Amino acid sequence: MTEEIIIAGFGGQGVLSMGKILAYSGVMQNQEVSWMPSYGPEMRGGTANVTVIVSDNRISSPIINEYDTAIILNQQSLDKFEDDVKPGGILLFDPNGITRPPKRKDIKVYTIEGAEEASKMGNPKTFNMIVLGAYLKLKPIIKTENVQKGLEKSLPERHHKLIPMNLEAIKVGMEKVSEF
Amino acid sequence: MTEEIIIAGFGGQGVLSMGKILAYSGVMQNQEVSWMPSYGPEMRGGTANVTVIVSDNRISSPIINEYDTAIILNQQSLDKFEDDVKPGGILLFDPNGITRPPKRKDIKVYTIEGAEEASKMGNPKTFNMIVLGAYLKLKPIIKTENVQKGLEKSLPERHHKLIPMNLEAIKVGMEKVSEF
Amino acid sequence: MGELKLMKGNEVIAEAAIRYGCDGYFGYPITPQSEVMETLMLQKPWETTGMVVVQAESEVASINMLYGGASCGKRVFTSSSSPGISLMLEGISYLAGAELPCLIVNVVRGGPGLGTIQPSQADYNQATKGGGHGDYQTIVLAPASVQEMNDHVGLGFDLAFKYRIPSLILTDGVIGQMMEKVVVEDQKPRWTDEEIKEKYGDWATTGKQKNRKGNIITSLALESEVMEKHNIHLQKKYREIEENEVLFEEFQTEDAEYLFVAYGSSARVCQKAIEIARAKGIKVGLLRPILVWPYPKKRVSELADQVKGMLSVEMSAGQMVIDVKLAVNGRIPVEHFGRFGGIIPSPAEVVEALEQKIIGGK
Amino acid sequence: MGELKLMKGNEVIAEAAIRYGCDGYFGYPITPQSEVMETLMLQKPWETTGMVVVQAESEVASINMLYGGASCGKRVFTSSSSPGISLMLEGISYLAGAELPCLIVNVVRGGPGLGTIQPSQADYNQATKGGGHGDYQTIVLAPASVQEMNDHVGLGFDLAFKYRIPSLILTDGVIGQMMEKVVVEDQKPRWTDEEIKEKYGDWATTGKQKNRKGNIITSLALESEVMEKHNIHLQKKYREIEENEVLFEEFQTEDAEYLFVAYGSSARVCQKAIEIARAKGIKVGLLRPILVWPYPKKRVSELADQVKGMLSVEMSAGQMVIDVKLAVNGRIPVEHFGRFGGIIPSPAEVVEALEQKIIGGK
Amino acid sequence: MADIDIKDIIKEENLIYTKPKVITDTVMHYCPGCSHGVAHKLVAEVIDDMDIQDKTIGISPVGCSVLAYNYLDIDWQQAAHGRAPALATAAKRLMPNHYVFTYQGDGDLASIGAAEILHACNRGENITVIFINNAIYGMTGGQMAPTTLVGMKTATSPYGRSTELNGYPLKITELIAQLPGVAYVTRQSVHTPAAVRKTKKAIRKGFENQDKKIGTSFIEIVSTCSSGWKLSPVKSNEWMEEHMFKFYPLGDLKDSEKESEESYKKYIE
Amino acid sequence: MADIDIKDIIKEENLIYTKPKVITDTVMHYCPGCSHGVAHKLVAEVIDDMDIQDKTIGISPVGCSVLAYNYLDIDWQQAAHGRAPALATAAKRLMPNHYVFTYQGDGDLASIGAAEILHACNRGENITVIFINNAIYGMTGGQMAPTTLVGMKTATSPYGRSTELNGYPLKITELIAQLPGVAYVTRQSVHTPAAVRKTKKAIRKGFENQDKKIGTSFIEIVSTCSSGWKLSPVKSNEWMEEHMFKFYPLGDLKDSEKESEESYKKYIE
Amino acid sequence: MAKVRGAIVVDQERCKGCGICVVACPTGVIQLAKQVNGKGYNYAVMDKPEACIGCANCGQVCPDSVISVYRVKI
Amino acid sequence: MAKVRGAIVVDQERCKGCGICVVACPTGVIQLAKQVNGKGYNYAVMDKPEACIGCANCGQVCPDSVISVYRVKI
Ligand SMILES: Cc1ncc(C[n+]2csc(CCOP(=O)(O)OP(=O)(O)O)c2C)c(N)n1
Ligand SMILES: Cc1ncc(C[n+]2csc(CCOP(=O)(O)OP(=O)(O)O)c2C)c(N)n1
Ligand code: SF4
Ligand code: SF4
Ligand code: SF4
Ligand code: SF4
Ligand code: SF4
Ligand code: SF4
Ligand SMILES: [Mg+2]
Ligand SMILES: [Mg+2]
Repeated sequence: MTEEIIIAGFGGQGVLSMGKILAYSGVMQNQEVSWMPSYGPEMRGGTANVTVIVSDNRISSPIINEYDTAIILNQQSLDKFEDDVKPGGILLFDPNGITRPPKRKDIKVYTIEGAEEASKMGNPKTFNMIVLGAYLKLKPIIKTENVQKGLEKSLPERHHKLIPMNLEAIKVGMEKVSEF
Repeated sequence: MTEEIIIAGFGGQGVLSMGKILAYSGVMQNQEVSWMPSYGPEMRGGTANVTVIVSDNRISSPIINEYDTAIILNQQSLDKFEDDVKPGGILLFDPNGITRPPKRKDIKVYTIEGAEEASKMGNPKTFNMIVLGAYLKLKPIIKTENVQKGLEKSLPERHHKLIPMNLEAIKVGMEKVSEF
Repeated sequence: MGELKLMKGNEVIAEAAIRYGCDGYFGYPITPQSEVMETLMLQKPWETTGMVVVQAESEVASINMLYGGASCGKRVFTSSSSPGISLMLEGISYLAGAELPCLIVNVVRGGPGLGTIQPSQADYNQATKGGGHGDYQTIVLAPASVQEMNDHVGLGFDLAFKYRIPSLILTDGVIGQMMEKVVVEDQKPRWTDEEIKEKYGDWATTGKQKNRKGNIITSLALESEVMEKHNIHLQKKYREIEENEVLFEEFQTEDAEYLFVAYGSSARVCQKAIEIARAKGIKVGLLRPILVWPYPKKRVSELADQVKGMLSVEMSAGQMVIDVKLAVNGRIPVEHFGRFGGIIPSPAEVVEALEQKIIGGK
Repeated sequence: MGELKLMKGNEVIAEAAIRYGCDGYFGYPITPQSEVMETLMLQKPWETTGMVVVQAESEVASINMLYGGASCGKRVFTSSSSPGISLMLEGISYLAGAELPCLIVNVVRGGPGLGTIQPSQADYNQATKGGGHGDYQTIVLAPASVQEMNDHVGLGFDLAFKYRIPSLILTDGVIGQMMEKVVVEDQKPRWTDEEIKEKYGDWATTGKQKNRKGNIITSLALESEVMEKHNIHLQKKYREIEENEVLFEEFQTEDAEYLFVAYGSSARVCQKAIEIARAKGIKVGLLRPILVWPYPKKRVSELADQVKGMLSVEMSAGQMVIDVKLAVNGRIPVEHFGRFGGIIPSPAEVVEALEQKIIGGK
Repeated sequence: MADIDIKDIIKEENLIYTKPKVITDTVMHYCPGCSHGVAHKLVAEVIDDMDIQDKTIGISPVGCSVLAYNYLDIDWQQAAHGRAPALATAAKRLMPNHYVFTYQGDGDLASIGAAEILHACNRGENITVIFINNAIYGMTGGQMAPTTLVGMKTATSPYGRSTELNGYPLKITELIAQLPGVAYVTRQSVHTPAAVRKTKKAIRKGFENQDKKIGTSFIEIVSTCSSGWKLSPVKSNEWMEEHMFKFYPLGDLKDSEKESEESYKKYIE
Repeated sequence: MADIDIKDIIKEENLIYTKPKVITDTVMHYCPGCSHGVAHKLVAEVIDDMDIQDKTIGISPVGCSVLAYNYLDIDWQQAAHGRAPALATAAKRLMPNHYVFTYQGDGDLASIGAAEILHACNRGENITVIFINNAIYGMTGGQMAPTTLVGMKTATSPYGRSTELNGYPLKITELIAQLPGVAYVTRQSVHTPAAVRKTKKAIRKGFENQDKKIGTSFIEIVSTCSSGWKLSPVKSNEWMEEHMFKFYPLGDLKDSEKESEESYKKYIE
Repeated sequence: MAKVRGAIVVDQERCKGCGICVVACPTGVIQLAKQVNGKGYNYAVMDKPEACIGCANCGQVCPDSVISVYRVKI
Repeated sequence: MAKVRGAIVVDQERCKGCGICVVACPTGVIQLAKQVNGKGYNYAVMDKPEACIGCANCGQVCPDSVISVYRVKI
């Protein structure tokens, strides 16, 4: 199994940490992983994206130009990455703020109302975990117990009390994801 | 004609300017010349030397390891350059301060009491011109009129009044040079 | 036994240095490598191992602090990225001239000038052939994974002390910024002055003892004869290192008819390109120099007898290709393919370049 | 018509610059080239042509003053020697990246490190291949006489403006310190802003006019795509220069069976060596690159079909020999002979090296 | 209050304040609330007011304001990190009738570029220096600067700046003020309308000094970096007032209308 | 006067002054009368007196004193031009119980190395700086230094230093004295026996401050360079007294026996 | 004393919602909108337009130069 | 008050004849020799040995550390 994912959105949406939790979870079930962020000067309002690869085998290139799955959290990212999803691949997006939705027919497109669900949960910070949940529903490449372990590993000790809420958010995401 | 000369002595003896006047005189009679000094950090008590080549033809290397003539003004320089005079070449030295005189038999060795003659002339600054005169006596490669022109060219205007004395010194050198 | 972590390449440099028992770090922020110093400052090794960490006022100060620390026989390192490394070149030439062991990390970004902060490999010539003034070399390590970022810290220091030479880790934003699994070593103790003396001799400025002359760290010689002697000594040392310390890795070269030559992140791209090419039936392998100086000339030369052509894949306008050509010496075609200015080539375009420049170009 | 003088190479650089109509000089003292600034300060060109002369606080400041002056479209230059040039490399990379015409003089001394003040040619790789970070080139002129020191000032500026590229005069203490006859040009006027605009376009920061956008001198591109485009443009320019601007001189190559390749003062030594060798019956000639970048590859390659072997003679541990080898590409033996650390080879030992390494070594 | 419709107010002829002409339409990349934007605007207004767009050369640094050249429609040179004063020296000497200013951050000016600013000021170059002191390296992600306050947390002083490890915050402006080549030194801010107006006057004076050829003008603007400080823009201003102004008190440090020879005479006494 | 034979005076047991032990037998390359020689001797005497030869690390600069390592028999590091304070920072932090001093000329310290000395002092590194200010670049043949006096002729100011072209002589020591990291700043000379004795005391204090860990000690020695000045050694001393001391007055500029935190508190007021 | 009335126009797409103008306004005219613009910022709006006296304080402090101020004497 | 007598020994080969000791001597003991040493310098000599009070001033100012000073109380 090799899963090549891009996660893309605004700087403040938790894109990088979502990728990190995913990668750490992969580590927890003994897989090979890579996590490669876009990086730029510290500027607000910019976009951020990260490429995560989870595989049973040694990963050759951490930089790829086609993705099995694209997780898209704003319009700019959709415009930029829609074309790079492999035929038959998955595009998951949050429709909040999207004015020009995906057009491709040769891929599977899903939506998750992450921002909305997060505010329903009363904590906008759960946003990225909800989206992660949606993804894991579509591609159950990682067992939930390993996601929990991944959270434990990637969050600093003092944030461990937040893990239950994060797991809850993942569950919400798994439930609320729907075909576009 | 190609004449390859080394002039070597203490820093304050006017070694470089003697070479420069020689070279400028060469220019004045339309010859090719090169003047290559040893150079070092500004430190007193060091030795200074300069290689001058005067030739009818384009000069290949300004750096040479054998000389037609060596003009030697202190012991260190004698020790260093005696061996580099071409067989049959000339070594001219001022015996003042020389404790181990030249030993080579396959070259012609001359002396000039430059320091002594200069103090006799009442001007220690004429020292190097006296030595130059001695050299030009041994190797009349440059006409006196061209030496005068060389002096005019190489001395700044404000020192032109000193030219007669310099020419006088050259004459003294020509007279006082003697075989060792 | 080590510890399994998921870390950024830059972070692991800092972590590995602490665990290796490194004595000091001196650096100045620059993207894409600031995490090295940031990780150190967060870890506060001065409270645990006693390692010194100083944010210098500039790269010029950093490299000269490195010189001061290395002169004491301490295991010290710095890190920067391209423009910062350029500022260090006088210092690097001094370090090489004075034969000081130390470690310098260059997380290369796109140039020239201020350029871009995106990854690049266009400082290869600087690292391996010139850079500062005079005839000198530094060991140049080219990690291709986060694990190697960890490993090369120790390897770099070991070689540096073995030969009294600066080691340089030549990497880029890809390796520096990405996270991968990495096994970091258990904490080792820092060396005492006595241990260093025992292992590597009593050359450092640790205070003049009665039983020896004053130790003098310098690269100056007023006399050219002395300077030439020193240079001959350096050249001899460099030849010795070229003899002993070549390090490379091969992928699918056994049956290869063509060869990629690539280091660092380009080598990762080439591995993927091999998958694509072999799927198309093209028998291509990869030679990955792990050290780029000394260069695996001999092995490149041997492979020139086996394959029909070589493609040097670099994120530059063509720099390492010179070393490949010098090793091949005209026997088979050698070409270069690169993207630059911060762009990473895709595996597909690497395969295409192979087809056009080498297979088709014959 | 010019004027005949007897001058030091360093002095003539200053004299030539004033007479060429140069706008500014920025420098910092270092042996063996301090006479450049000293001559300028003595000449006070600011009272005659209006040329600006500033003693900077360091080489880093000098090169960045150069950047500021060149950005204004002015003809500005600096000079230094090896360690000082190393300090300038970030700036040189910036100048190349921002495509600024200017002139840099390196009177090379023995390295590495503080080294010695005696002449050397060990900064060749730095000048032609790497030096600063990123893929860039500068024109590199290698004068072999005081007359050429004069001529290369004008040539360097002309090429720099023609291609918007820094020019570098790569010379050494021999050429810098020796006096030879030289014909210096008559005083030319300095260019006005308008003349520069007319000749080379309106790119400089001379004040934004209503009819154009603000002129921006920068080497930055946040986007890698833009940076790559810029790099492709630079590479295209470099190829064009390589096509158009090759410059070399040959001595007795017509009947040569062997070839010396040498530049600058080494070439002078080789001329003498040819006299000695030919007296012994060895038919050897000399190819002297006048520019070392772009390199006369094509001519070296042609001569490889004529001669039996080539000896690259350099005052270094072997740097230019790489370019000779790349041009010859394995067809005939190519070897290097050099003295270094400030020592100048004697003509006799050059001949001996030819006999042993090339003639005997076959 | 007499009633008037908003639409009747918003009319060309009633416009009393808007973007200066020299500010371009490019969207600034700065974070919300960043002081750089205000400082840019003030320089632009001064250029507008003095009508010197065609005679002004800006030198942008390496730092968040590296792209200043996209925002002010004048000729620009982008300098290597810390070296803007060297560029400005050459530009001004070669084009003495132009207005040359550097625009530099605290990392750029006070850390890596300390020698260049010191010597340009000491030579008394007739330039204007705009010094944005936000006590942090904004662009590279919030590392400690020489001007970072004691105890302040940054990416490279995560437990707060300690004098023992990192030394003391550097009052470079106080040092600069003592150089006889320097005519005018002031420290201002741009966090309130009043402060903005004062700073504009200071910048204007700095530019006008170039006409008088009386030496360097140096204008420090104590600034915020909400991203680096990890505070909202409004909270950043509050934090600045409370902490920064204590250490970096606002006001003129030097104002020599006299010829610099005068001040030099004082200096040698 | 009672009669005694010279031979009876010149006896081992009557020896009251001679070359310090730490001075080697190597002949110094300095020009006759060069202040460097005296300064070397004083450092050597302090090392002798404190018996710290085995714990002292010297950092020599690029300048005439580059070869200081041949003359004092201790461990030495030879620094790149201007960077001695950076080397010293690392050496002292890595070997905090050693005595680390830099020995720097005015070109080295005040020109190319201005940033390094400023920041090392600002960090308050516990080192001793010996600063030989001879107002010229001795080693390279007498070019103008930042400290060259107005009107003074040098190889790069052949018509005398002009403030317009070259700026003002830099009183770097006065600037350094204001940094809170600096504990002790003094300006001395070595041209008379009394001056020599005072300077020795100053150097001793500078070294002893390293024990107290109270910050940087900075000792300027106003010096002559007879070659650069083109005067005899004796005339050079006279010229120095007459001209240099006016601009560079001798005496202590700062002496904080207190902890530097104290002086820092004053600084922030 | 003639009264003055003012009004401001905010370029909403370019406003970054920093809120500095809100604090600077002496009469509390400005608030940040609940809505976000294309960049995701809560842009500034005139919340109490009638209170505006056209003092230009808001414009002066706006880092992004996106406020134009109008004033009339009535 | 016991009188003191002093004497100095100059390492003549290493003396550079700078003359600084000559000026520093309070009792005019030292002069530069007419002769030069191997390096060409007129080295320092005790010209009026009987005047030496062993104050060590000359030694202290000597840049080349070539003067040793001896003193006895008589
Ligand atoms: C030689 C060099 N060193 C380091 C950097 C990285 N760098 C970019 S901006 C910066 C600091 C910016 O801080 P400051 O000058 O305070 O400006 P701000 O971003 O805070 O406005 C640094 C260190 C660089 N580009 N070049
Ligand atoms: C990077 C660099 N720049 C310049 C030089 C040349 N250089 C050697 S010594 C020196 C100046 C020495 O002057 P100072 O520091 O005053 O020492 P002094 O010789 O007067 O004691 C210079 C510029 C160098 N070696 N390295
Ligand atoms: S990082 Fe700081 S200085 Fe840079 S734009 Fe953001 S707020 Fe401004
Ligand atoms: S040049 Fe000056 S500083 Fe150097 S040794 Fe001579 S007198 Fe001393
Ligand atoms: S100050 Fe400007 S950018 Fe900030 S909220 Fe107000 S209008 Fe928007
Ligand atoms: S002009 Fe004055 S009153 Fe009107 S909104 Fe702006 S700050 Fe408020
Ligand atoms: S001071 Fe020393 S070197 Fe100078 S003359 Fe006297 S003894 Fe000789
Ligand atoms: S010891 Fe005193 S009295 Fe004797 S020679 Fe020296 S200076 Fe003169
Ligand atoms: Mg800042
Ligand atoms: Mg000096």
